[in-house]
Order: sequence, then C-alpha cells, then structure tokens
Amino acid sequence: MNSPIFLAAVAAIAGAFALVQPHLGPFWQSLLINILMYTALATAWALFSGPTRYVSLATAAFFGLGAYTMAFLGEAMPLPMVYLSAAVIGAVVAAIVGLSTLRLSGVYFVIFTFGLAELIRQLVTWAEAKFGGTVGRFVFVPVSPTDIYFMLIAACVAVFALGWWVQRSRLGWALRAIGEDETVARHAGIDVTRAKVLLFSLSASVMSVVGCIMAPRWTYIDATIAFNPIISFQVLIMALLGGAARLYGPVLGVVPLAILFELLQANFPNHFSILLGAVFLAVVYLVPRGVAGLLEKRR
Amino acid sequence: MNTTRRAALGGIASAAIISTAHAQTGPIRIGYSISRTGPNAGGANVTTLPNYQLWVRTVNEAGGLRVPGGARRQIEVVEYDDRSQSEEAVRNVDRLINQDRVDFVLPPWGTGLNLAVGAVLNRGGHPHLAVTSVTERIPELVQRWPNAFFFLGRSSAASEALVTTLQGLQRGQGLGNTVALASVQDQFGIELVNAGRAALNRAGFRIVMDRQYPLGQQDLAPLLAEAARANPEIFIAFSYPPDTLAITEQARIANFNPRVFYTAVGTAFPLFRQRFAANAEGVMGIGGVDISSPRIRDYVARHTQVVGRPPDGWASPVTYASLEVLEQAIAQVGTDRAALIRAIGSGTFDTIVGSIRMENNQRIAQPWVGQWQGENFVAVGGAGTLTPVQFPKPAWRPA
Amino acid sequence: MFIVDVVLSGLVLGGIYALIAMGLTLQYGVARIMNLAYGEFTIAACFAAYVLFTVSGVNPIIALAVAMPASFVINWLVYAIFMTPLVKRAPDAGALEVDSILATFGLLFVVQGVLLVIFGGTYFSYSYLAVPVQILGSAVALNRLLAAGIALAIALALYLLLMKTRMGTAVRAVAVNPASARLVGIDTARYAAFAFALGGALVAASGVLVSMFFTFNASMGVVFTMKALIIVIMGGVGNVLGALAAGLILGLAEALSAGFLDSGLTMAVNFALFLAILLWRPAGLFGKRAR
Amino acid sequence: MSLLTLENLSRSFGGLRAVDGLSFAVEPGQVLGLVGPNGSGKTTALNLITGNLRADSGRVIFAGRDIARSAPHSIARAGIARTFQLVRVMASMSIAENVAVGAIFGAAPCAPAEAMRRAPALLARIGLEGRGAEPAGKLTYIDQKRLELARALAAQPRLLLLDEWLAGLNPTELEEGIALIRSIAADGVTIIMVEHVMSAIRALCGRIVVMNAGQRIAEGTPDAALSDPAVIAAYLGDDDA
Repeated sequence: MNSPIFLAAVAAIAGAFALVQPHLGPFWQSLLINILMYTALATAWALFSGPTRYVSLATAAFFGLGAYTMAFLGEAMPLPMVYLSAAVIGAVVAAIVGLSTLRLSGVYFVIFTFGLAELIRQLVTWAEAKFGGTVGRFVFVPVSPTDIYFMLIAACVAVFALGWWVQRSRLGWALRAIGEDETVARHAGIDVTRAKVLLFSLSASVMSVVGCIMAPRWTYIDATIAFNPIISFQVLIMALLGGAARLYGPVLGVVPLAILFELLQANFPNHFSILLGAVFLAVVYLVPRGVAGLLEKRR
Repeated sequence: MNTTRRAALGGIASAAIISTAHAQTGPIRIGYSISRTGPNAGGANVTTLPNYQLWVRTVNEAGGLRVPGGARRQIEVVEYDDRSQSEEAVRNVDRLINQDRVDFVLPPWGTGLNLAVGAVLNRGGHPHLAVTSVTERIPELVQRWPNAFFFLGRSSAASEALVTTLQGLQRGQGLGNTVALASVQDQFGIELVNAGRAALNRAGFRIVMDRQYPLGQQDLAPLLAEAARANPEIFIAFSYPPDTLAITEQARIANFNPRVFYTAVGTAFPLFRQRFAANAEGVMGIGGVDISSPRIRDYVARHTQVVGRPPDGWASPVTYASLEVLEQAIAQVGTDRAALIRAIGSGTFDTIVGSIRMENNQRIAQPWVGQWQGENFVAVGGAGTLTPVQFPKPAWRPA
Repeated sequence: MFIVDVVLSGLVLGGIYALIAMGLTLQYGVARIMNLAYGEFTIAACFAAYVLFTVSGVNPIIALAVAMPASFVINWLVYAIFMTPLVKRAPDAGALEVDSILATFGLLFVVQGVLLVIFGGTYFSYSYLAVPVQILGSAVALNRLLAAGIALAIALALYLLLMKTRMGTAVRAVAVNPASARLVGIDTARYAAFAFALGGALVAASGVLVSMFFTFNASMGVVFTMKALIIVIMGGVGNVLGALAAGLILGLAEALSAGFLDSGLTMAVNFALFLAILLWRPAGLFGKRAR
Repeated sequence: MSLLTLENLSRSFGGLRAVDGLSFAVEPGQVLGLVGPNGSGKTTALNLITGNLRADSGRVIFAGRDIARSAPHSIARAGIARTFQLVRVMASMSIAENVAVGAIFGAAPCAPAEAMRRAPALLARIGLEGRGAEPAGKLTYIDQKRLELARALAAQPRLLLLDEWLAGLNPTELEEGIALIRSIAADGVTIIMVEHVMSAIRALCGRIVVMNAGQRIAEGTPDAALSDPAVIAAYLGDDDA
C-alpha cells in the first residue's frame, strides 16, 4: 500500500472514530475501546516482531509497567506527564532487556520474554507486599471512558504514523534486512544490535502508554491484573492471524477476533471456550498466511 | 433456569422493542458477568455463580419477584463470562446495562473485578451488591460510590475478630501466646496480615514466624517445615483456596500440631472437608455460619440439592443473603433503581444469615471466625450466634 | 535438620517439575510442535484420575495404566488430524512453530471448554498417599515422593530409549535434523507422530501423579504449560536429561530461596534463574546452538 | 601505503588452526587472488577480515586502522564489502531493494529513496536490467550471485571481497563475469578474490597469495606462485584439488 493512501486511510478512519463518538453509547464505545486497545498493542508488537521475526511475549510486561505508572503517578502529576513517564519507562526497560537478550533467537527468545514478564510481575508483587504494605492499588484519576476512547485513537494514529515513518526510514530498512538475513545485514553495514534495541524500545514504549491509558478504566490494579499474560498471548495471536509482515496486518486480526470474541461471548457464554477454539482451529487451517496474506493473494 | 435471551452483537433493535414492552408486566431482567474461566473461576464457581443460580430458581419457582402491588414477575437472566479479566468485566457490565438493558446487574467475584465494574455500575445508577469484595478502603469507596453496598466488611475486621477469639481462648482455656504467620501475596492476604499482625502485637501475642508466599504457590513444604520448627501455639495462614489445602496437607505431613490451626479463604469450602475428612475437625478459617438457624439449614439443603454440593461456609450464604436483600427491597419499592438504592441503604432485611442492616453502606456485624466441627463450618468468632470453640484442635490423624 | 528439610523438599519438587516437563521435551523437542494446549491435557489427566479415584475407586497408580495408553492414542490422533496438515504445509521449522502455536492455542480452548462443560469451574482435590515418609529425619509426603521418583525413572528410561535403541537413534535424528533424517531413509512423519504421542502418554502420567496432591480446576492448564515450557527451554530443547536437570535446579532454587532468602520471592527467584541461565547459555543448559 | 594488511592473523576452532599466523598486504587498486586447496582457510580469512569471526590473535589494518576487533557493520561502513561463498540474498525483498540495502548502509550511506533511485543503474551493470521489482528469491542461482555483487557494489566499497564468485558459471557467463570484475577494478575498487577458477585468476590477478593449512605458503604473480613446489605439493596432497 503506498504511503499517501495509507496515511489518508489512517487519518480518515481516525476521524471517523472521533466523529462517531457522540452517537456511540457506552456499549459500542466499550467495544471500540477494546478494538482500539488491541489495535495499538498488536500494531506496536508487529512493529518489532514483524520485520525481525522475533516473537515477543513481553507485551504484558510493558503494558503492566504503564498501568503501574498511572497507579503511582496518576494523582501526583499532570496527566500528559504521566503518559510521557510511561513511554520513557517502557522504553528504558525495553532497552535494558533488548541489550541483554541479543544472543537469543527463536523459541528461546519467545520464552525468555514470557519469563521476563512473569519475573517483573513477581517482583512487583513482592516489592508491593514488602514495602508498599498492599498489593492492590486504586486508580482514582479523573479520566472518563470517553477520554480513554480518544486517547486510544491518538495512540493508534501515533503507532501507525510511527510504523509508517519507520518503514520508510533507514531503521525500517535495517529491520527488514535483519529479518531476511541477519548475516547479510551485518555485512551490509547495519548495526543490528542498535536497530533491534531501538525498535524494541519504541514498540514497548507504545505498549506502556496503552497500559497507562487503560488503567483508570479498572479503578483497581494489582500485578495479576496489570501483568496478565493473556494480554501477551492475545496480542501475539491477533497480530499473527492478521499478518505481522505488514503495518496494516495486525488490525486485520484484531477486528475479526474482537468481534468473534464478542459474538461468542454474548451468545454462548457456556460454550465460549469450545467454540472459540474450534473457530480458531478452522482459521489456522483455512487462512494459512494470515488475513493480510489472504488479501494479497486475492489482489 | 429461565429462558435466556441475549443480544448478539447487533441487538439494538430487539433491545429497543423489549424496553417498551416489558416495562411493568414482563419478566425482570437480571444480568451478571462472572469468571467462568481463568484464575478467578475457582472462587466464582464455588461462592458466587451457584448462589445466583439457586436464587433465580427459587424465586421463579415461587412465581417470581414480588413487586409493589402484589404482582410477581419472573426473573430472566443474561450472563457473560469475564474470563477473569478486568477489561472483559467492565465491557460485559457496560453491555448488560446499555445493550441488554437489564433491570439489575449482579456483581462478579473478587475484589479486583468488583472494583473494576464499580465505576460502570455507579455511572449507570445501578445498585452494586458487592459481596466478595473485601478491602480496607471500603469507607472511602462508599463515599465515591453511594450505590455500592459491601456485605462482607473490611479485612481488618476479620483479623481483629480472630485475635479477639484467640484472646478468649487465652483467658479461658490456657492458650499460649506464640504465633506463626503465613500470608499469601495478594491484596486480601496482605491486608489481613497487616491488620492481624498489629492486633496480635497489641494483644500481647509473640510472633515467632512471619512469612509471605506468592499467589498460586502450592508447594509450601519449606514454609510448614519452618513453622513446625518454631513450634508455636497458634498457626495462622492468611491463605487462598488452592494454597489453603496445600498448607493443611503439608502441616499434616510435617506432623505440625499447633493448638490453634487457622487457614483463611477456602477453609469454609465443602472441598476442604471432603479432602481432609476427619482431619478437618477443629481447623479454623474465615467465615462460619450459625448452624442452629433453621433458615441456614434449609439453605444448605436447597443448595446441595440444586447445585449438587453444599455451599461454602463463608461468602456463599452472604451472597445468597445479598440477593434476598435485593428481593425484599424490590418488593418494597419496585424496580426504580434510585429508590432501590435508598431502600437497601436504609432498610432492615431478614435473611438466611439473620437481620441485615447497612451502616454507611456496609454490613458490619457478622461472624468472622469459623471452625470445622463435624460436618459443619460453624461460627465461633465475630458477631452473631456463636458456637464455643473446640479447643485445642485435635492432632492430625494418619490418613 | 533444617538443611535436610530444604534440600529434600527441593529435590522432590524438582522431580515433580521435571515430570511435568517430560512430555513437552518430546512434543516440542522432537515433533517440533509448540504445544500450548499441553497444560490442558495435563489437567484432563488430573480429572481422569479424580473420576477414577472418587467414582470408581481406582487408585491413581493403577489409573496410570489406563491413562497413559489412552493418552498415547489420543495424542497420536491429535497429531494425525491437527498437526499433519501444518507439518506438510510448513516450509521451515519457524513456520511450523508459528502455525503450531496458533493451532494448539485453539486446541487449548476446545479442551478447556470441554472440561468446563463436564466439570464446571470449581476446584477439585482428593487425598491419596498423603502420608509422611521419614527420610534423614525429614518428613516428605509419599505421593510427592512417588511423583518425583517416577519422574526420575521416566527420564532415565527415555534417555536409554533414545540413546541405546535403533528407534531412539531415529527419533533423535528427527529431532536434530528432519531433512537429513529423511535422506537416510527415516520416516520422519511417523517418528514425529510417535514422539508426540509418547509425549502425550507422559503428559497423562504427570497429570495423574500431580492430581494426588495438587488442587486443580479446569482453568489451571496454563500453569503447567508455562512451567513445562520454561523447564524444556532451560534444559535445552529435546534434551531429556536437560529437562530433568532444569526441573531439579528450579525445585532446589525454590526451596532454598524459601528457606534462606524470602518465601515471597520463590517464583521471582525461579524466573530470574531461568533468565540468567538463558543469558549465560542461549540454547539452554544442554542445548546446542542450532539455527 | 597498503590498503589492507594482515599481520600474523590466527584463528582456531577447537583444536583446528583454521588460520595460522597469516600475513599479507593488498595495495590500493590491486586485484589479489587468494587461492589454495579446500579447507586451507581462505573463507575463514575473509570472515576474519569482515569481522564475521573474531581473530584469536594478530591484526587487520585497513586504511591505517586496526579493525581486527571491530564489528562487521563498522567494517562494512569503513569500506569493505563482500559476497558469500553460499549465495545469500534477502529472498522476500525485491531485487532493487536488495541493492538498496547495500547503498543505504554502506561506506557512503544514503537515504532509502535515493538508494532506490540508484539501484536500476547498478542492476543494469550486472545484467539484471529492468527486473528490479521481482522478488530476489525467485532468481536463478547465477542471478542471485549477480545480485549479491550489485549489493556489494552499491555500498561503494574501497575493498571488495569475492568468495568464489565465479564458481559454477558456464564459459559465456565466466567471460562476462571476468569482464565485470575487471571493470570494477578499473573504477579503482581494490579486490580480494577467493577463487578456484585458475583461468580467471590468471586473467584478473596481478598477484596471488596461496594458502594451505591456514598458512601462506607462496605469494607472487599467478604463474610464479602456482609453480612453487610447496604449492604443487599442497594441491597434489589434497584429493579435492
């Protein structure tokens, strides 16, 4: 997809989301919040994992750090500063993690990132219990669901703009080359370490901001809620299903899956799991290259 | 259970039709989002869901909910699974209120999820009958959410009632003053142990061990070995269902026989008694019921018949009682939610756990310490009709 | 003796961890199926043991004799029906990994959903062989000791099977390099199916044994999947002794940190240890750098 | 001053000394042939120069700077480009994009858009004119080799390392290939080529270094060095020669 069309499409869709808000009502807004949240997370995930093919399960770690940033700082400083802090914290932690994991590849990286998210969760719990005297934190910040809705639109626009910019930039080229053949990339003059860490940080920073945006919606967070590993898995599955190789791929996984969850949830609460699993299996067998792959084949 | 109509994703049109048609005579629609799956499913399926089902069935078999004027209206249920996730719970409640347009929403299981949906219920003007939501900050919460009612009180009340019970045993039965504490690293566990530690110190007990362990940990042999070495008179674990069982079993393996053995959440589960059989005897835990009450006995019998197992001896009867409060309030003022919130906050209700009257949206007086005595988890501490403590706890027997 | 208590409980726990991971070493290490539904199969075996014990009065040790072959067959079918199409269409190991993650994620929900419909979401637990055994003056539950002992036995048997038999050599060849294995005339598809099914039989064994002391419900599968994945990765993919070593290390670390450090940190210590080992040896303790 | 000087370079794998005290120098503008029986350490030497492997000891002086401990990417940026013995292209990227990667990150880095503008000219030069939009993975083996060379050239290197780039070409292609390398050298690019095709070595290289068992055993003009008794012995002693 060429850039003017892509950017125009992002702007138009974002505009449509914003315009439609007054007519939504809480239910539809709630559904769209869910879709927007996963769009931002899955696109941010694919920003790094798509081109490098490093499958990360650390989404929940960065999301949770963002949520905790809100819990700790939400009442202490102006909101824009809180979101900025979340972005910085996510990026810094990701940089440290990125630098330490460069020797890992394939499934070792996958499980490492999962272990990392769990380690952070355990440490946060322990530190809260030991020094905070509590494990749950209340998030009473004057942020309404409508505010969250608009902030998520902004986050989505930001992540698409970021992705668009990265793709055209030297960084994006570097990552595609790394994903194709890391050895060639190195010998072509690409600082593989720097490129990977940089993008991992950018991607994590978006995830943290999303966590920070979402936290007030739940009034209460603890480590189990904020660092829920389901978030990592759901993001991974959505992005892979949509197709992580394209910037617009993950959203093609997010939207149908979110709607599928919703339909099954609303109509079959007692058989939700079975049906979800069955539909999932069917999709894996019938849509082997992701939704984006399906679209490209048709074209 | 009654027939259930659910709005699929679209659903706007059908919801609109219903809202005009059912206004006065149709069924009363009650919705809930509950953790059928995920980490909370264990608790939700013991304490909350069975009681919702039992109550709906009981009411409908009696002809429906009584509304002012004497008419009865059937209950129609809309239910969702929140998969133990806060975001799903929020969305489900949003959907129940705004899409399915239910008349009332019953709360999910657990403090985290209750607080997550608290803001939505507050915005929607729905009464929030929070039961399985126990935290120290309830007084602050009811300021923010005057529609919310907390039926199980604050964490510190549980710990303080336990310490009072222990003091009674010290005075009357010669219980010593050494205590070993273990607590799960979870909000409730931490609040319990913080309050418990302070109360124990005030009461002059000597804490010889004070350990925490992570949520979900079922391998607690080192912890119990340490407790056994400390050889205290009293062992208190502010624990959760899976680890409550693990701690008890490990104590038995280690032949650790303090004179008071207390494990918190899950002790009151029928599962506990089923697994430990005669060894459950004398184990104390959070909760407890007044087994002398015929209404409780009737409730236990109905629960056993409908659900297929007895209820737990702590939050189950209170959950059921919270529904009775709702039922009686509806009979008084009908389905106007604002009037209903006022009625629940100011009325006195006769329930299976006795008379309930809210003080600042909280139920204060209730049994807090239970003990397995025979087949029953009886109330031995806190407020209400209490049974004398069986002391000391008999030593573990070989399985 | 304090130290004996700690080390002994650590070793027993480690054995149980190894037991949980043993099936996945075969399923992922040999058959290359990253089985996210692994824990659901473990839980299903827990339920099978529970039903056999509480309804039919069959004790869990005898239940093994039923559950293992049954699970072998079921897992063979799962491989034949769900995995074969993926194996056939995957151009490389990476693609198969992604596909198997997605497919077994679906399978996870199906198995969990079926368990939920049958058993509901409540906790289950029963008591069998919950009697203390005195070892060096320290009390260990017999059921846990037995589970750990069987883990050790399975690990050794598997090791011998893989190292000393013709079939084992073939299975190892498939694990190391499927393409070359095919060149030397090994029917890789059959051996992969065999390894997956054998892994399934071991899942059943661990589920049955763990059910003797573990309180479980239908939603707890993920706990086992994650534990197993961590142990398999830490030991080195496809390495049975690696899994045993990793399990024992984690068990000991957990007991030692509970005994000497802070019982609230046990899980954190485990994850930290896992991460540290991967940073030190990026392909696990016994893994060879391949890719 | 020499453009590249290897001083006493060594590298072992386990007990095997793959490169053992290797020293030689390349003057600017030269085409140096690096020959020797299979397993004599030629590719390892290239890998040491480009930073793909780290030397155990010794120095690699490029344009006056020791790069023996530099990372591959900084060596590439310093002006050394290479091709690989087993051809490596970025298969799902287009042909033009493969070339662009060389230009974007090479010795004279440029913006991606500019790199894409430059790609067609390079593709024309190596004989893939007008095929820039095709995916690189679809190319024949020989064309992939061409593409690798284009990618290396796009980096505008001062030193180009060719690892058996002419291997497997038919006589016509070989002629073209030799002409191409000659034209590259004529542009002032210094070249080190590892090669088994002796006719090409004789046609292109003013000087060769002969390796055996990780050591330099002869050096000089192709005719002189290849007739060295030590070289003959090395080749005759090797079944693969």
